[in-house]
Amino acid sequence: MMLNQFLLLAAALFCIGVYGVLTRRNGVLVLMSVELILNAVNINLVAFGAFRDNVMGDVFAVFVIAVAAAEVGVGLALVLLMYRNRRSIDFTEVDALKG
Amino acid sequence: MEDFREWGLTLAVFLPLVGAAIMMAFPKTDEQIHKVIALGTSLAVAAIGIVLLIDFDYDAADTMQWAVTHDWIDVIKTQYAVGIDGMSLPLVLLTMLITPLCIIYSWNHFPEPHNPKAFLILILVLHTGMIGTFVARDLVLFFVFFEVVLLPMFFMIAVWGGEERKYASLKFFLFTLFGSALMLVSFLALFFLSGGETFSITGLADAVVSEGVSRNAQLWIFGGMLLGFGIKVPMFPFHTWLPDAHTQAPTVGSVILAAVLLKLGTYGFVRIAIPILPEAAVAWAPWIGLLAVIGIIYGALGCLAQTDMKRLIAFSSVAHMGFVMLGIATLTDFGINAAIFGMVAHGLITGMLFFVAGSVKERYHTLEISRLGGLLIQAPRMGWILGFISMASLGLPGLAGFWGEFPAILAAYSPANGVDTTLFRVYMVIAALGTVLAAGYLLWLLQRTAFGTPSEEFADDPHIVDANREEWIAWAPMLVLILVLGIYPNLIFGVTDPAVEEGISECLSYEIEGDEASANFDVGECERNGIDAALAASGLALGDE
Amino acid sequence: MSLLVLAAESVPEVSFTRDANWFLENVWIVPLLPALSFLGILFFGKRLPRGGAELGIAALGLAFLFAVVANIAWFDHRDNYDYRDAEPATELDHSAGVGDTVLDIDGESDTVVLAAAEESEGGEEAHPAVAVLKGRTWFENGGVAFAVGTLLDGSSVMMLFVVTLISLLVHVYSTDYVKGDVRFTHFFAFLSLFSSSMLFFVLSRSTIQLITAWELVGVCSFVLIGHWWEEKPNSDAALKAFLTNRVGDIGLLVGMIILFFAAGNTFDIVTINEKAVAGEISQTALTWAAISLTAAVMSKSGQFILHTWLPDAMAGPTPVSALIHAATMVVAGVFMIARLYPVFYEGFGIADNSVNGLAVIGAVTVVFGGLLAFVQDDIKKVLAYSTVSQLGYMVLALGVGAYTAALFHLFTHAFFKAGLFLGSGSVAHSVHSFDMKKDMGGMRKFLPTPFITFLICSISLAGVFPLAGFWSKDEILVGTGGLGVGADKANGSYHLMLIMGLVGAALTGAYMTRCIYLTFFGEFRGHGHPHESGRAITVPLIILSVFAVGAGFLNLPPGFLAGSAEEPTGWQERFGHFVEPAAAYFPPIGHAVPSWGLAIIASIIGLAGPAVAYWYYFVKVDGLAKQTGEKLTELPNGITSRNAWAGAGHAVLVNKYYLDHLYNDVIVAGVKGPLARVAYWFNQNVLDGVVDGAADGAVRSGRFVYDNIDQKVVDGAVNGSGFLSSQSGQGLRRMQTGKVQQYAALLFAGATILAGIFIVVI
Amino acid sequence: MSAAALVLAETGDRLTRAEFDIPENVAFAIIAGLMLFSAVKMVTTSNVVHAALYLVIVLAGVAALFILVGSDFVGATQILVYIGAIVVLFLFGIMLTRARLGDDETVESERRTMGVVVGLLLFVVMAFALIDGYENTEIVFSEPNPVAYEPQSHQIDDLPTPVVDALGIVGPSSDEVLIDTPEFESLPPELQRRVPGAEVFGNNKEIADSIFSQYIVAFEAVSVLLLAALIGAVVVARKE
Repeated sequence: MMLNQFLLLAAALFCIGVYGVLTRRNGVLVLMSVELILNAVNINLVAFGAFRDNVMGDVFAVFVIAVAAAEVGVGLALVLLMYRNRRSIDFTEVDALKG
Repeated sequence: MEDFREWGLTLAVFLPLVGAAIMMAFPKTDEQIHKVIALGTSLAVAAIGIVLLIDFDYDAADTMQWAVTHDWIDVIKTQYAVGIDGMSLPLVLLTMLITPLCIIYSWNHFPEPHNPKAFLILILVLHTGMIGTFVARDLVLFFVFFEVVLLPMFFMIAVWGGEERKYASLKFFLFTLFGSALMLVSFLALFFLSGGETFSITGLADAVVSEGVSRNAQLWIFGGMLLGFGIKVPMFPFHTWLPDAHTQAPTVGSVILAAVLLKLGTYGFVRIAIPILPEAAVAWAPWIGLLAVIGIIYGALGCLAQTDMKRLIAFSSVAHMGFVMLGIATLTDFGINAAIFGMVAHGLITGMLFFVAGSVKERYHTLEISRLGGLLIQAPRMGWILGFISMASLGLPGLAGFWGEFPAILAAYSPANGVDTTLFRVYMVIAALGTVLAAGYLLWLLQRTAFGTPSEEFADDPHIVDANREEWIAWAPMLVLILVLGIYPNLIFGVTDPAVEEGISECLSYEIEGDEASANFDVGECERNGIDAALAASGLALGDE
Repeated sequence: MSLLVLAAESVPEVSFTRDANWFLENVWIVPLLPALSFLGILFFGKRLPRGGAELGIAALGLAFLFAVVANIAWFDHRDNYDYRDAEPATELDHSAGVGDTVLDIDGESDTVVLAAAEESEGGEEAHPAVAVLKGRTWFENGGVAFAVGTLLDGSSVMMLFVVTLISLLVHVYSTDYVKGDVRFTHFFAFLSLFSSSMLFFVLSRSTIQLITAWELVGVCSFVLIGHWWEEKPNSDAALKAFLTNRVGDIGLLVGMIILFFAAGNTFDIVTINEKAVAGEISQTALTWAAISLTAAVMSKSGQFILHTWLPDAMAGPTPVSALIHAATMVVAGVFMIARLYPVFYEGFGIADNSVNGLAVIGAVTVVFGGLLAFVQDDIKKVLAYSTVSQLGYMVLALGVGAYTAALFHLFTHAFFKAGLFLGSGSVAHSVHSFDMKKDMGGMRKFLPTPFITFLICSISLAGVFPLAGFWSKDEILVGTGGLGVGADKANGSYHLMLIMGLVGAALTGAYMTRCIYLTFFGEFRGHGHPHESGRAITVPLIILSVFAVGAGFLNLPPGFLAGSAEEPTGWQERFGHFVEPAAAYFPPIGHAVPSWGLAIIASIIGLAGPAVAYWYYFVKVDGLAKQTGEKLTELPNGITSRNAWAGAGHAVLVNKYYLDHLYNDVIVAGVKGPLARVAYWFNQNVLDGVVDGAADGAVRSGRFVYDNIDQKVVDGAVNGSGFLSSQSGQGLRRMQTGKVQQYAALLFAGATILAGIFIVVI
Repeated sequence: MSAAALVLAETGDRLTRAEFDIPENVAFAIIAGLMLFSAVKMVTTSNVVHAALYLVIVLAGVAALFILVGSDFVGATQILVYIGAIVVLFLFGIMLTRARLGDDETVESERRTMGVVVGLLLFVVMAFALIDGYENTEIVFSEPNPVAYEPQSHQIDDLPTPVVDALGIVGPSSDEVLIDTPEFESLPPELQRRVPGAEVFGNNKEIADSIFSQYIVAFEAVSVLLLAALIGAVVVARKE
């Protein structure tokens, strides 16, 4: 298998994730898009791990998964807080974004 | 003492973090404890600074002293390498001075929403980042410290700032982050192109020559650094974050921002960009110079249009940093010495201006220039101080500001080899024009805030009192330094001169008769094949030095 | 450089002496004394019984004594000292820059002989007693050490005397004048600093020291002009003074920078001058430097088109005006030209020329300033324009190569102008106003002492034989080359300058006559009861008028009463002998020999002006006033008033003198009225308009740039990074939302583009 | 051990590279197509719940890819953590924020153009860089790592009886059994597992070794991070 087929797939997923982050207004959906980006990174890590024939990539992928879990936990907590405070999780309505 | 030299710098860098960690252990309500710990920590760091000041070998200011090199991340060949030479010493000491003064200043008046614990912890973290940036000798380490500074400042503005704080902090954060992203890319490109052997600054400078990094690549890498550092400086047209950040930041935040943070950018130029990539620096110099003089004039014009005192001071920073950048753009010993002096002077003077603006705000609850007036009647000492630092800021000889401005203008008359002399002479005249505008806006500010009689709304306000004890303690050292450095500038020039000379490539400073010959000198050729080859290539007779 | 003219004393090839008199070596104490008194008054003044005034007076008194002793020491040094008697400490290669090498890095001060002098050509023993130089390293930059120290020669030692004397008298005068002022102490503190800065200036050894002192003088004037800053017009005037000076400072900075590089990386005045004289600096560099520095002189010394700040500066207390006009501020420009005279001399090609920039500026200023003085009602403004005009003389003199004459005029002018200002202050103090037409008149009855001193100083100013002004003005006119009427050996033939100078002389007498009439003669038009001033005010006035009478005898022309033009004796040319440097750093200027012819012509023209004015005011106006019993200040004139007058009863009598009246209208009023008015209008509207307009324009353009470019374009490019998005027409709120994602988009896009560039290019 | 090595081991003789790549490439194509489709749907659908379900597909695809390249442990973790925990968390999030279960116009913003431009730009640059940098690089599934996979031999005496039986070894002998032999591979997994030191499938052991030796600090840090996140989430989200 070519290394590039993994890398290009990951790149595509990454860009789709970026698109999601940039366009989604719903906080939960933005977080999901972030997950997409993280997964793209994971694919890269594992693919390179296989390419280099060692387990470093795998190990880091595991770490990324763990960190992602933490990130989602905190992120969702923030979204919940936001929802509780303003009854909306529309990112475009957050105070800090008003110039 | 030998031992202390080994870990003194490391201690200075991380002591604030230790202090911050200790403060975490105490509850938020014990405000006194937090203040004492924070002040104690910063004073301890300042004490290290004093030891450094005494122990520093001034005859060897061109070498790294108290240097430590330790393996850090082998995979990317990066090391924990810190050290101090004449170039960084003034800036490190400035940082060590400003931070305790800021803590003293805020002793009894923390801005809303109060919370001294968090505020002081942020200041201490900032402290670590700032000192670290100035002592780092490794690009990755530099970058890490450079970024460490970002977050505390973001929070300081976002939490303790004014009305528009969220917008301002976000703008500050994203602008700087954007800049540092480009900077990081540049660092990485440099690393890989120079053979991927080292991130050490001196090592990279050698590797760029020995690995023959192409001129094009150098230009792009320098461009990335220019953006990264330039945003931090800030250079026109990347300055728009600065007025917002300054206007919204709490007083102490503004002071630290003006006094130290802006210098991280200019320091990057003189420490990293120019020594590593002299050839690219020559190519970029006219553009940096152009942006610098635009910044000088533009900042001054911006000042004239302001109605808010703090915003005016912020714009004046753009103009003053323009002088610093002009000095750097000349790529000469003279200019860079002036730039470093300018950094310190601007740190002290603009820091003081922000202090006074903060105190005015605290008393009048507004900084609207048209509503102020008669400060000299209501708070005569403060009015005097404002007058004094305005004079210093407009570059009055005998006060610190002059020695940043005048030598920079002077250096522009005769920039380094390979740089167009005529162009820089035009810059010189424009920059000199900027000094008139500087006098204009500063005196105008002084006239409308300090002179005249107080407006009716404040005439009988009992809250408007003269400078109090904390303010005096915090201001006195800065005022004294402004005066002392102005009278005896050699205190800084004497230290920086050898280090700057060391940092500047011989190809830039080699003396060539005639403006045109100097401008046509091929610095790249000189870097690669030596001075003689370059002289021959430019059709010049071999130097008979 | 002219080979035709040889200096009376041939110039030795050295510039320094060593082991000079103690007072000459340690002359730095002079500026230090007032500087210490500044600090003393600032910190302890309020606690002293007399509010710090005693400190200032004591310091200035000591400084004055020191200056007197230094002057005496200098006479001795100039006449008897021969550098060859002293063992040279270090033999230095002449080509090595002085500023770089004279000083050891460790700060040991040293004065050095550069090279042995050859015997002068004529076999006549030269007096190679030259400047006394002392210094220390101030700062090192770019591997070069820069010195700070004193450069003492004839011109600076003379200035020491003038500045300390005038300043001391002003200090004394002020104890009465500003008594009871809210900021009495503060006033004295800055008076001291002002004097100190000026003393520092005249002793400067390097150009960077000159710049420093120059700016310090400017700041002190800012503070003192704006002394009563509660009133907006006062602080406006202070601002205007400072800013106009800053405009000139561009020239100063640029000029000094050019000289710095042209003379081989040195700020040292002696080195720069030596190289300029020796032709080691390119003509282009010298010309540009001279032009730039002239701009600085124009602002500082109130030369025409940058003079507008000077009358406004009258907003300050009168003693300050006296100090500014006589000794400290405005003569700094003139002194700077004298200091760097080789630069101007070579840069403008003064020798063997008939016109040059410096002379033209001076000449125009002479006439223009004189005309303006006619239409002023404010007594201090009359004097202010008079100063402008007199400074024009000095610059003119330097422009035509009459170095000694310029400094001599500076010297005499200091006394009579200080006397006039202090006298006007004394009058104004008693009537609480400066308006001659409204609040003065007949003051001679109330204030005899100020009247007499004012009269003496005015006569001196008008250049009437044998008072001080006559001698100095005559020398300047002689220096222009004299249109063939005498004046041999001048530097060129500056005919235009001579004519302008003569016109100026006539104007001077005329406006001073008007001023004296309006102030001291006629009926008292003010309110209250004016009273004679106290001793603190009258004594300085008397001292100054003594100098105004006698100072001129210090430099009698050669051949006057005794001796011949070739061999001056006694008091002849004493001033020039002591003041003009005889060193390698001074250009070989020609010394015009005065002639009786020119002196008589000049006196006639100079007296014609006051005669006409006398006739108009003392005869016509006064006569009419007595006749009508009204308090007249001018003849009612102009078309409408003439018609009204024609209708009046007494007019018939006067109609008999219709021709006289026409004459008045055409000649006196013509000069005094339309021309001066046009000039003043030009001044107030065009020039002032340009200055104000420039300031206004700067603010406007600043606002424009800020509002439109900064906030909209630059900032807008960031905020509106929604340029990628379709958000037009969504209204402000929509435009402002979602900024995080916009910023993020920008971040991604920017980083991507840059990364792309790196990938593609590298 | 990778899937390709297994194929090798099973068949016993070498296939050409193209041959043994075919099944994997086909698998990859199917998985990748599915992932891309789901990912695009995920960021475009206006139904929040659907988006979460599309995310599940993408995550599962990622897990499948992991297994495809032989990182079965990571794959398993991916499925457990992501699909098992994170997606469920998302669904809770959606529920707690009372998102509309049907199509919801408000989740979409007007900045699609911007997103598309930025995303495409990013992709073009990355693709260019990748193609430029790794044009023909193949993932070669090499022989086992000599250190970790050092063939282990056992005296028949050491082997458990069922293994001896299954291999048809009769009586004690000095013959050695190599773990990576066709004979060994032919044993049923439950018997393989009873051979001491046998590496049955994937690189779990190696990962475990790495995590608990070389990366132990990072691992501990992650555990602290998780704890901090846990506390943080509770603090942030709890009611006052």
